[in-house]
Amino acid sequence: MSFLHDPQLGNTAITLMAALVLVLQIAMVAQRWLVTNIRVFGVQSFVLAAIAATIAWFNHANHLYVAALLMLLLKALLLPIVLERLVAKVGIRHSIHPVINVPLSVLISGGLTLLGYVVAESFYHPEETSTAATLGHNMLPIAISLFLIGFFMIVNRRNGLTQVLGLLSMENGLFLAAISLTYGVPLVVELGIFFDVLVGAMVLGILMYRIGETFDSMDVSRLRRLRG
Amino acid sequence: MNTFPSEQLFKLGLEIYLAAGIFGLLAWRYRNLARIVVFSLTALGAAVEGGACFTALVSGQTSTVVIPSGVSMVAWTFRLDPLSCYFNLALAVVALAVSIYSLGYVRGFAAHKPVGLFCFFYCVLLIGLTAVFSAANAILFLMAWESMALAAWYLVSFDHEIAENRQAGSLFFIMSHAGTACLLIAFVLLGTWSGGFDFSTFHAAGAALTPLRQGALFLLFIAGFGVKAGMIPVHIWLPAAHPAAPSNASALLSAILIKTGIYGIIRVAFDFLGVPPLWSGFLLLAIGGATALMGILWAIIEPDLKKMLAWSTIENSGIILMALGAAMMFQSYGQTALAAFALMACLFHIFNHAIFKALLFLSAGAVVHATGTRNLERMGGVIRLMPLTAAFFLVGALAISALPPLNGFVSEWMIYQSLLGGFRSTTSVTRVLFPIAGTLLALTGALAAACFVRAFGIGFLALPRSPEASLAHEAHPTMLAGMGVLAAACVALGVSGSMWMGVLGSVTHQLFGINIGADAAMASGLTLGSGLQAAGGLQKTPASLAIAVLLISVLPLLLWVLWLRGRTRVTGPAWDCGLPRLTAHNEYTAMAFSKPLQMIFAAFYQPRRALHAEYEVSTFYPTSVHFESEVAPAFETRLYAPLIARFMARAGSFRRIQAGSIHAYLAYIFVTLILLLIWSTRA
Amino acid sequence: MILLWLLIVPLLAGPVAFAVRRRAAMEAVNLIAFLIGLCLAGALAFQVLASGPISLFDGFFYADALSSLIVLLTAFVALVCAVYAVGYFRFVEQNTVFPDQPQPDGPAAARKLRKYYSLMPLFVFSMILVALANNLGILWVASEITTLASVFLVTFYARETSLEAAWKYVMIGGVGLSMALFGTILTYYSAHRVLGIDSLAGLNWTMLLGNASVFDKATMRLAFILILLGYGTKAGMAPMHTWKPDAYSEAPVPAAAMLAAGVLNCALYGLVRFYILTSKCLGPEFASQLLIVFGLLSIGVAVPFILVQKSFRRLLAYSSIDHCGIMVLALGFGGPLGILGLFLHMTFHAVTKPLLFFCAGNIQQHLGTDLFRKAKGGLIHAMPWSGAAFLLGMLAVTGTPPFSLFLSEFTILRAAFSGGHYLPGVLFVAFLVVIFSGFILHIGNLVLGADTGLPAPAPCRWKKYSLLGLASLIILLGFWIPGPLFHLIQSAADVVVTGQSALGAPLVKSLVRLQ
Amino acid sequence: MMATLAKAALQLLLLLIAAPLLSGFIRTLKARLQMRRGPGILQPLRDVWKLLRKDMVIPETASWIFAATPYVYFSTAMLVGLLVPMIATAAPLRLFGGVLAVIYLLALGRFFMALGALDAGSSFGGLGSSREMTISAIAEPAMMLAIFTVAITANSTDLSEMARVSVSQSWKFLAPSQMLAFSGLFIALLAETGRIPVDNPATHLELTMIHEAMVLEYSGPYLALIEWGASIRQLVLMTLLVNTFFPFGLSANWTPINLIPGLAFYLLKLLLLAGAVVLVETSNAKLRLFRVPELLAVAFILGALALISTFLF
Repeated sequence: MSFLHDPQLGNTAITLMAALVLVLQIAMVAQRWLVTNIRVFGVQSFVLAAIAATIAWFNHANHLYVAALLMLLLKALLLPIVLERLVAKVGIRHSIHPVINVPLSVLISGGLTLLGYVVAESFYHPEETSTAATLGHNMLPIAISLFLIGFFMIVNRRNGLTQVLGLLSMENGLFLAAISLTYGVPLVVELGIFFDVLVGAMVLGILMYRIGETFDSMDVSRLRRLRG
Repeated sequence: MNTFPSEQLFKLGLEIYLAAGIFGLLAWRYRNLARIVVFSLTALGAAVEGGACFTALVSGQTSTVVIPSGVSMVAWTFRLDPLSCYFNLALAVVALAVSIYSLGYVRGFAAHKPVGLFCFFYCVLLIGLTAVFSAANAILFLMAWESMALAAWYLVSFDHEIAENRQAGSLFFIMSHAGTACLLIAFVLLGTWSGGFDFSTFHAAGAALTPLRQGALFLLFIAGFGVKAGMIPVHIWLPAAHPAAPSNASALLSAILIKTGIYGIIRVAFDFLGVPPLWSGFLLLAIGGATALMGILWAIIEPDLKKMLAWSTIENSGIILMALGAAMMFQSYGQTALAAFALMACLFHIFNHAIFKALLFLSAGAVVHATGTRNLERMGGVIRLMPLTAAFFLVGALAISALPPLNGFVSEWMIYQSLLGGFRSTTSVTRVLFPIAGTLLALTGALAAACFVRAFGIGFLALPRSPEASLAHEAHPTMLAGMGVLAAACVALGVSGSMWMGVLGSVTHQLFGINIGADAAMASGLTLGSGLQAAGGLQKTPASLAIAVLLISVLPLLLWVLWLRGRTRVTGPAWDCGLPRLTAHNEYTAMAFSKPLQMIFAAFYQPRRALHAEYEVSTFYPTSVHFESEVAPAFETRLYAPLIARFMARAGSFRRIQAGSIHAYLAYIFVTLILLLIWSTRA
Repeated sequence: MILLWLLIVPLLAGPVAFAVRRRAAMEAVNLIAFLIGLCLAGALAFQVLASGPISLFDGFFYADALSSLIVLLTAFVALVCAVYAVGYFRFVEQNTVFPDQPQPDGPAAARKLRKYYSLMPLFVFSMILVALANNLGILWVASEITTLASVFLVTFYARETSLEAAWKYVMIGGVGLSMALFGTILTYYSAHRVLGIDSLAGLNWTMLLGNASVFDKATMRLAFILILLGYGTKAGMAPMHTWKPDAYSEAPVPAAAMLAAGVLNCALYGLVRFYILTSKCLGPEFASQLLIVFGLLSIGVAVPFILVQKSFRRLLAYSSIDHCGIMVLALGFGGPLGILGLFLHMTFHAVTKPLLFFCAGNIQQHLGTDLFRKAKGGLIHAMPWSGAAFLLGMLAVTGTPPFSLFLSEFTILRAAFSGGHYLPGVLFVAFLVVIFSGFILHIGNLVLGADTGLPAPAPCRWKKYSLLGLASLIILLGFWIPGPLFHLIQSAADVVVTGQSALGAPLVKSLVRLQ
Repeated sequence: MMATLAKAALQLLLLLIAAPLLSGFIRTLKARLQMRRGPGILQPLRDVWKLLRKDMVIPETASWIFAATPYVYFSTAMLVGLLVPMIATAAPLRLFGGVLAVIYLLALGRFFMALGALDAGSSFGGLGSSREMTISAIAEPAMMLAIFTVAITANSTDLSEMARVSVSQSWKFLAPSQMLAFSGLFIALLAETGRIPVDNPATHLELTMIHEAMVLEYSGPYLALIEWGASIRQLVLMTLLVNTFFPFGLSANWTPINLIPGLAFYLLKLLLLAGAVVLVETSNAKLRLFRVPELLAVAFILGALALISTFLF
């Protein structure tokens, strides 16, 4: 089973999974239907959990296992179920109408990925650090672009729920950045962050529900009464 | 430290003001009690302050008063140098008169207005003014400066039920706040460049600065102090604010608040900046001339009595600025003796103007209070119903038109002398400028005489033009006492102007190092007095004229006693071209009186006239004629209104960035993030 | 142990208030909790002044002069808001607040009150946690909790507009805090690369401060930008300020006052902590450039909205954006004077801003609207105390000299000119003048004017005394500052100045004469 | 002190007699030029004597100001007379005031005259005082500028000093600045004393009268005092004009022997000037009121040119 400890294998596996995460992110941007959007987000979280597990496995950073488990339970399983039930209860039309049309928004996401690489280059030079634990350091550019595309998704979406998804995918990007840079932040902070993300999602869900009740639509761009 | 009596008295005066203010607040329910106690306390306080400052002035000593204030950001240090004491003395005299006057005047509106608050802010104004004149460090100066403006704002918008008063109050406070902003920048710049915020560190700090910095500082100080002094472009608040305040407050505002601006300019020009640059003196002379001429031209066509007095305050502040500008030009030419004389003329006119403008406002206030209207067109015949008030107003009018026996003539004569002195001493082509300024002063003086003949003649003489004017009654004795104090001061200064030179001399001694008041020889080479002047000294010419006038009037008195007293007098109707009975409608109106001048200076006024007549049979027999003539206030309509309108329009259009769409809000943050990321990668 | 009690008291007050149900009991719980909180904060301040920084659980909680000042201000504002809230919510319970919006009466109102009285202590707990957390990660978590705890305060009146305001508040807050988290991670990375500590202490501020000068320069530059945008959003700095006017005008007044005077201080506290690390690592120029630009932008953005404003609640929101800009500008000017000006301004602002909110609250409750158009002016006749306090507050908040905010603005201007920033200094003063004119026109016409026959509101002791207490405190601060408070502000500034510079710059010693 | 009293009494006597005679001379000279016999030189004295013995009619609306005005008008005229050097270079009350005092004393008299006119309550008084104050406001800068020019060359604003300096530099008065100043002051004199181009002293036509409108309501001794004061003011202004610009013949001191020639020269110069005034009066018609400012603007320009020429040539 020596090949299981071969860093080369780890490296290729992680870069493959990171590329998958990026593709899923762009798929979410190009998505037309709300429910599939939620499911794509679930898969993305699952892959992220896998990346975390593999890094933990190869670098023996066992507090990462806890993080990977949390990611799996919370973001891959619990949140998609809650959001889907919310969509069913409020019963709104499933189609998503982005502010900027899909082809242009995909183009912008590409641009943002490019920007992610430029920013990563400006300050992060993994090849110089000689330490052995270089595994998984080449994921930072993807993490930054994940963060920026998530931000762009919030700006681009009319539907409140997809804005929540955008926010959650931004936090996924941060999770990936933390893993790749410093093998995740200290455990207590990791727990705190996940607790906040969970409570945040709950609060947004309740707010979404009440907006759905009073405005009988999840379209956030109709919230225009407070001006000046 | 052996405390001088003046220090003790100064501190005592402030404490009395404070006690009066707090009492006013506490006793706000018992209106009459509050009124009597507070105003008698302030009168006492004013007397104490006057004593303190006079002793300090005469002794010529500079002493500092420190009030311990524990851990506070503000150091409560006051400095009683001759310049501060001079202005405090003017404040004390006016405050004494106004306090006595207020005892009677406030009774009028005590029933339905918050008298307690009025007394409190009146005392805050007095403390603020005293503190401004004697502050020894920049922070205390600014604190006193703005609390004075705060108190003045309350007094101006005192009867805020009337929308016009509210707007006047807001306009005043905004412009004075903008002025304070300029002062704040200037003081902090000066403080950072000179290393400290005490006025002693500022002394002659200007000399060490580069000309650019000195020029910038000077412009900021001029802008800041100019707003309070009522200089031309920033004067628009004055004709709105002073008439809005109750008359005792507007007397204090017009007499003393304006002088804080001029005190500031003197302090900066001669104490902080050492030798002011030549262009600054020229600038002040030019602005002063323009302010004086425009001030009087607007005053002469103003139908509202108190607004006319406010415009004439602007005119006098223009004259003072001219004298100050001349002093600064002489200083920059190196003629310190002539500069000292010009400054003495300026200071003397400041004191005189404080006295007779306060007298005019108080008597106008009594008339407005009695007749219930401020419009000259509805007044008339008041001299028979309020003889004493009319007499006091006449004394004020004579003084402000600079007519011989009174103090106005003495200071105006000195300003003429300093301006003429300018011609002989300076060499360059600017020396023609001084006599031209002299003629401008002559024109303003003559127009002022015409303006006050109109005000007194139309307002007080002949028949009352409206029913309420005919119901006027003589003012309350305390009001007459207040006016009496000021009238007596006018006459005393007029007759004994020369004795006042000693006091002025100690101020110039502090600023210029030479005291020409007492030193006759210096005076002779200086003024254009006749050769014999040297022997007789400066005093002979102007002040003793008052004695000559009194002497010569013995002759007609003799004629009256011997010959005319016995003549029989018959009172009959004035010549009325055969009309049945002369009524008030036959009298000349204020607008008609100033009509010739309005036509001569039409280019300046740009009057709008509308005349249309309806007639049935033929154009020669009109059934009704409608005439309407209006002079739009120049600066408001041409300069400020378009500026503000464009600014508000742009502010309105700028509000679109908060139009409610969450996507726009998030896009702002997104774009900022992207730009900053790009900037950070490149930096 | 004070740190522990400081956290536990508000944390417990929430559930206890939730359990006791009855209004009088809930009010009592809140009042007592915050009173104890203030006493504890005072004790903490005295202890920190006496014996320097205190820490608990080997450095997890850490309180130096800076954090004890923030805790003191938060506790003070919380107490004042609690006192006012009693009167405010009794009024809400008795009559419908907004005539145009049908109000659920009786039981629904009680449920709302219960929600308020249980959420407010949690809100205060999170703010105190922000101040006491030594770990930057926990600092971020606590900031996130402040947002979450205050969302349902904003939706208190359950009107359409308050839902809209809450949604914008959460969404923009969430985006901002994500950026802040990213910045924290990058700071951790630049420390981790050098020190390699994986344990919790790796992200402790005290440890990071120790060796900040060796961190990686490029990473710290990017980290500071993200932190500035992140915590700037929480503070309401332009261009991330757009949520503030909506949230402040929709939330009930005590909650809005807490947001304006409490959360602003905590957000700036986070920004200052990172500012110390960044300027120790990169030198102050980089940070002060950005801070000056964003500071001026915030004040500039507030100007047109204050000039052409239709509602006095939103006017106060823009005033707090303007004050956030002033404080960021003061931090940008830096140096001992700038930092001192910042903390002076923070203290005086925390005293002045609640007074304005309370007066606005009284007037809005009595008139039923917050639009200038509908309030026909002349309020001084119907509501003399609120009207006079509103005028006084307006003068104080615009920095008119006899009041204390002028002194802090004076110090900030001194810092500007001694730091050579002439144009920003002049722009800063110019904006203040325009804002003053906007304020005096709006509030002058609202309060002054002829008597419109408006009936006087029902007298309520709670509202009146909280108003008068604050007003007299503001007047007092203008002339005299209690010695210990002044010493606390000086040592807080000292923490920043010595922390920021490698060799410890000289503090402005004889501050009393501001020489 | 006694010497000045004697000097003052002498100059006062001369003043009281010469003034009515001068206006009588002007009136008869004008009549002669208009081919009329004219009332004779003594007519103004006869008028004053007649009026002094008549009773007075006081308007109902009048207050104490109406009664005080004649006295103020007359005494200021006399005081100004004593300040101006007539026969000798040193005026009796020379230490009490310079040329500025003269101008402002005249202004004091005018101030009270205008108030007295308004006090009568009829529109004529208002008409007269409004026009009087307007014209004097415009005339004063021109007069002041001319006087400044002379004062600057004589380095003093004291009239006696000016006379003494100009006497010593004999032909100085022909310098261009002096001539320009003289012409400027001459026009200002016409405006101040209310001669033809500005105001017609003889008419009672409402549209044109300025000075007459103000004295419409006065009668008896009051009118006498005012007429007398007016003639004294006219004499003083003419003396001012004559003695500052053509000072030859002024006796250096008050000894009787050189007073006589001084008096003779003075009367000669005075009659010449009166002749000039009469010539101007008969050859011009009265200007419309709003053309007068243009005339006075010419006077102002002349004064300004005089001022500039003092240091150019």
